[in-house]
Amino acid sequence: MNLMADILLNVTIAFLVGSVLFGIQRKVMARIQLRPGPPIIQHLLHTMKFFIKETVFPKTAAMPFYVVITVILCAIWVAAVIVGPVTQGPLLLLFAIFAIHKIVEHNAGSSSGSPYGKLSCVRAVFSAAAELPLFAVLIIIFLQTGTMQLSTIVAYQAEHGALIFTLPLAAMMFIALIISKSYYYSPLNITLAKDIVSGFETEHFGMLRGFIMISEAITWYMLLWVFLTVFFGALSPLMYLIGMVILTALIGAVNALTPILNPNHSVMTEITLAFIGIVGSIIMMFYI
Amino acid sequence: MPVLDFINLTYVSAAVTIIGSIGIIALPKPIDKVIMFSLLQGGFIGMIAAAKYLDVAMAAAIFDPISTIILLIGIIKLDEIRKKKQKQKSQEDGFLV
Amino acid sequence: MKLGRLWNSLATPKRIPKVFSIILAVVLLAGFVVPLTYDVHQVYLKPAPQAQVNDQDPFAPYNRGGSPLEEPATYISQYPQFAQHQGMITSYLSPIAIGVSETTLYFGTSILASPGGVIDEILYFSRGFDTILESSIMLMASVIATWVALHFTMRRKEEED
Amino acid sequence: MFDVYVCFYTGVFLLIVGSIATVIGPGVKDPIIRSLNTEIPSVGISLILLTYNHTVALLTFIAATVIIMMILLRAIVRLEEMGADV
Amino acid sequence: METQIYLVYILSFVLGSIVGLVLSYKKYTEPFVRKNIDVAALVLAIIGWVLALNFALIPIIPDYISITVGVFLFAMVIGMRPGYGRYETVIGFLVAGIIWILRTVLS
Amino acid sequence: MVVPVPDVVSPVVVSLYIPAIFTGLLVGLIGLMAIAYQKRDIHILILTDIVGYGMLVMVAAVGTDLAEALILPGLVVELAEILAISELLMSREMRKLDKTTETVELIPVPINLNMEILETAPVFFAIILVIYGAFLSGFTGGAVAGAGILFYVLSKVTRGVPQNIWEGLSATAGVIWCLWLIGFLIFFVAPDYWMLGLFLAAFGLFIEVAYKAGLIGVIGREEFKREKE
Amino acid sequence: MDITTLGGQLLGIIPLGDIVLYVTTFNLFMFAAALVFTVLIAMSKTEKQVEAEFGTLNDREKKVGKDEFKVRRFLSIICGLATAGAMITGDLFNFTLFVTLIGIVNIGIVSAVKEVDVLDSAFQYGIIAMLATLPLFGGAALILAATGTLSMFEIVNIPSTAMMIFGSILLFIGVAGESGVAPFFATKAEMFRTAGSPFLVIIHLSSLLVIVRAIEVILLISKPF
Repeated sequence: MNLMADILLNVTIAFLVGSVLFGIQRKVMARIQLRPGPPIIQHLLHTMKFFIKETVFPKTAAMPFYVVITVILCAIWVAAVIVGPVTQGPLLLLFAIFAIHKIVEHNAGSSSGSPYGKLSCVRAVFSAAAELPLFAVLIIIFLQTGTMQLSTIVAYQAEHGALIFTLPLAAMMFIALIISKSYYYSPLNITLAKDIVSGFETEHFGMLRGFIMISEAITWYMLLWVFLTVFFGALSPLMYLIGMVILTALIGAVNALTPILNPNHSVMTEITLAFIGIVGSIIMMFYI
Repeated sequence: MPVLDFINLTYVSAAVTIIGSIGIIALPKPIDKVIMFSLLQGGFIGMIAAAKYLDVAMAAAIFDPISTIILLIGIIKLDEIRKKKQKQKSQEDGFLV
Repeated sequence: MKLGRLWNSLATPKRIPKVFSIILAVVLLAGFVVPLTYDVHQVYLKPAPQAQVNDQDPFAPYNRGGSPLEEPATYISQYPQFAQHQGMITSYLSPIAIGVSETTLYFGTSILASPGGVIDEILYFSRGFDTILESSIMLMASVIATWVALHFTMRRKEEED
Repeated sequence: MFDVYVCFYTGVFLLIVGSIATVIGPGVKDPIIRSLNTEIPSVGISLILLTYNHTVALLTFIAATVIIMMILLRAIVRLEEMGADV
Repeated sequence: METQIYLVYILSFVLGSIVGLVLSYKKYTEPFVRKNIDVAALVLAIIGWVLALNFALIPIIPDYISITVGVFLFAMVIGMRPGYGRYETVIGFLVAGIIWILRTVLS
Repeated sequence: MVVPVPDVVSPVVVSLYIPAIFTGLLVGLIGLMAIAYQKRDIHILILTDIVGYGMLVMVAAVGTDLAEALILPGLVVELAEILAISELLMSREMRKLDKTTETVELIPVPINLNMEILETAPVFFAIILVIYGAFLSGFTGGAVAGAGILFYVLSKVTRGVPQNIWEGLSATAGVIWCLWLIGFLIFFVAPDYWMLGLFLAAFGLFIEVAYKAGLIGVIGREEFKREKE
Repeated sequence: MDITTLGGQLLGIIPLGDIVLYVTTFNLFMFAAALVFTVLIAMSKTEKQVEAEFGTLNDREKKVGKDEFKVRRFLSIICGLATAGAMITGDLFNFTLFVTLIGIVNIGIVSAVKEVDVLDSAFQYGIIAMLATLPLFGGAALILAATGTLSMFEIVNIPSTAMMIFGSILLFIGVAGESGVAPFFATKAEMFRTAGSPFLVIIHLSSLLVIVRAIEVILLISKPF
């Protein structure tokens, strides 16, 4: 297939599936809390809605940055889709993309001039310190498999069995990362916590918000995709879908049942988890 | 004569340096320290001379007084400030009394 | 909750240098038990200490052979294929340096440090990019210091007005 | 005549003793005494550089030490003058 | 090739949900959860789930078409406005599941 | 002339390597432990110097020309960071005090030293050092000449430097730095002109470092003559 | 072990004497990202922080002054360039120098502000940056002593010894201190409370990208395979 068409196809799938997964997550949380919950399609509809709303810019914003940052957010996750499902490229690149995602989060918060955005920006710095170690799970994978290419990691798993059985602690770390990135009422997601309104998105309206929401959907899809690929190996698209739905439902349940931690505690929880995960995995690798 | 073997430039300079350093550590007053510092520097220059790097020794010899002067300026200034502060403090105390 | 308080205290800026230095100290302690293996095949070798001085060489300790503008000096560099005129800078001597070298035996360091010599070759040519960075560091630090000095620490009177 | 080992171990001695003196020497509560004590390890470093015949680095180091000293003294004096408690 | 078909399924799910949402807002005006079962929705759900899971029962139609149609139909029920369409979905899924089990066990 | 470069590192350096590294580690350790329990910021600043010395020993212990070339960056970095951070510390304390108390003496005490040496020595020293530094060129010459200028500026009794002169000097240093960059590029773009590159690099760096060090001396004089504005 | 194992395809090298820069897909992506952000920073204005005042109906506005804006923008651009350079350099010592440059410039970017708390954390961060020169240069020197080279192309081919691993650990601690990651993040996060969003983003950008790059460097040195 044509590479361009492949990219377009995968990005569209990522966007649609990600949006619907968010809907499922909200539905699960709502049912746990004995509410009817919004329709599953709600997140997608919101995204669409923002594109036909009027776009306004705050007078205090840092101008080119404020607009461009949303486009960059979109661009990096499209790049992630290219690295991931399309070309099965190096994992280290995904790590870099995640690092830039943290930066974009930070700057989307601070460039608007809103105090809520500013708080979210400071928290983004905090959480970057915690989420990058979690993402360093990829290094553990490298230590285990000896390769950074996704295609060879998949081949390795076809030969030696799924990595989730050999590296359960690493999988735990990655789940913690996914929880910290989940959108609604996550215990660890301090940048979008509801005590600072909408975090870094507070001052982004109209088109810009639409872009952010598209990127969020792709982000969610990509995180789950990386998890499934790296820990379960090659799956059929149907299995990917089912796996994603299950993971999303699980995380929805976790979010519905846990309190929201304060920033310090959230960060240190993540760091502690990362520490346990990294050290534990390395010990398990050498002694078991 | 094994004792006399030790009297060459290297050993003497090393001894001077060590004496200087002990002096710096042991003497409490900054001015004394500066004097001992000159001793340390002297030993050091002797050591360079023993290694036959005359130009380096010359440069070190020029920088030695410079650092001494800088130290002196600093110490004197600090002294002045401290005295002034004490005076102010005692004045304030006097008012209180 | 004890753990929570510990976590909070770790986030105090004033404590961070201390935490850092403790962690670094612990790692440095490990350095005493790690077997240190020194590889004798280094690049840019030096003759043994004091060897050249004892030979009464006027360029000691930086004589690396070669003759000015004619014959390059010899030394082991990492990538000779990327350097066309390797060794020429090392062997270069300015006229003053030649004059000095003919009069005295003990000015080798000054002769070397004037343009030409192996350190200049490393600093400007084969590892010139390092020097770009280190002089930029110097420049940036003084930009910061002068800016703060000009706009704040030295203009107190104006701010009072 | 020049003994490399003597030079080196004198340097090591000065370095270690000097740094210990800087850390817990007598009267180091006073910043100026502490910064004066740092001169001892700096001479120790100079001797070690001399041992390895790093004379260009030695020359630079001697000059740089003067500048560093000057910066530190300025900071100490200024802070004392302000009455800052740091 | 496979991913393209999945794109079609997902699009059909999304479109179905939107259609279902719009229609259900037309049909029900009050925002309460209704305990009684809507027959039309039930029929849609059963047909949809059966088509989506048991496409092998109708060998004449290519399986991707039947799945697409099935997904569209059950998505209409899932996507109904909050509080509606839950029982219908569950029943439809159960019926389709029973048929699927029977089919796989019997054959 | 003999070609005196050996094939392997001399045994003296090899035998000194482990003691040297241990010394470096030990000195670093002492400094770090001191910082760990030290409470006052200015003391921490002084103690970071010790840690820097540990680093210098570790680099010097390699004992090759390359190691020597690497010491210079280390040295410059130490110098630069101490300069920037001490300035930062002072500005922080000043802002802090401005807020809390108003009785602080803000006008600096002038240097009132009647020392003979401060009248005659500076010119002499400064001239010697600048000439010697110019002969040395590069970093080394810059540091030597810079220390000379610094000393001269510092010990003059008159106070107050016009801000214009300061800014002019800084800007010159920046421009000279660009010259230096051009010199570096010549080595790779036009290797046949390596002589020109060498001289641009050597003297560009010399002037830049000397100016910077001299400016530190100006900072030491506590005040600006406010002619601008 | 090969450089391409980690970063994907090798796209080219830039030799500058002994220092050889190299570009793989991974390096190129981060290099481009750093440059894009640098260009954006050079173009953008700063934001104004507007907060409501207590007790009245007025707003309180925090702005970046013109002088401050100029110097901070200059330093930010340098920081961006240094980050971009650190992404593609193929020489160990060069990398450490880039990291140090980033560290000092980061301090500079916040040194121009007026808030005491921010200055305080900048000072603490500066202290860490100074301490970090020991592990950075010391680690590089250890690796040089153990392998006899500083070029990563050569180091990847040398089987790693305990000393090299120790050196790489030192290097990582140095980078962690210099760029302020966990658990040293607190000094850094406090620095972000001031105004001037485009300049603050480069601080964050540089530290994260450098950490990602440092992981690559360390895997290249210590070679688990």
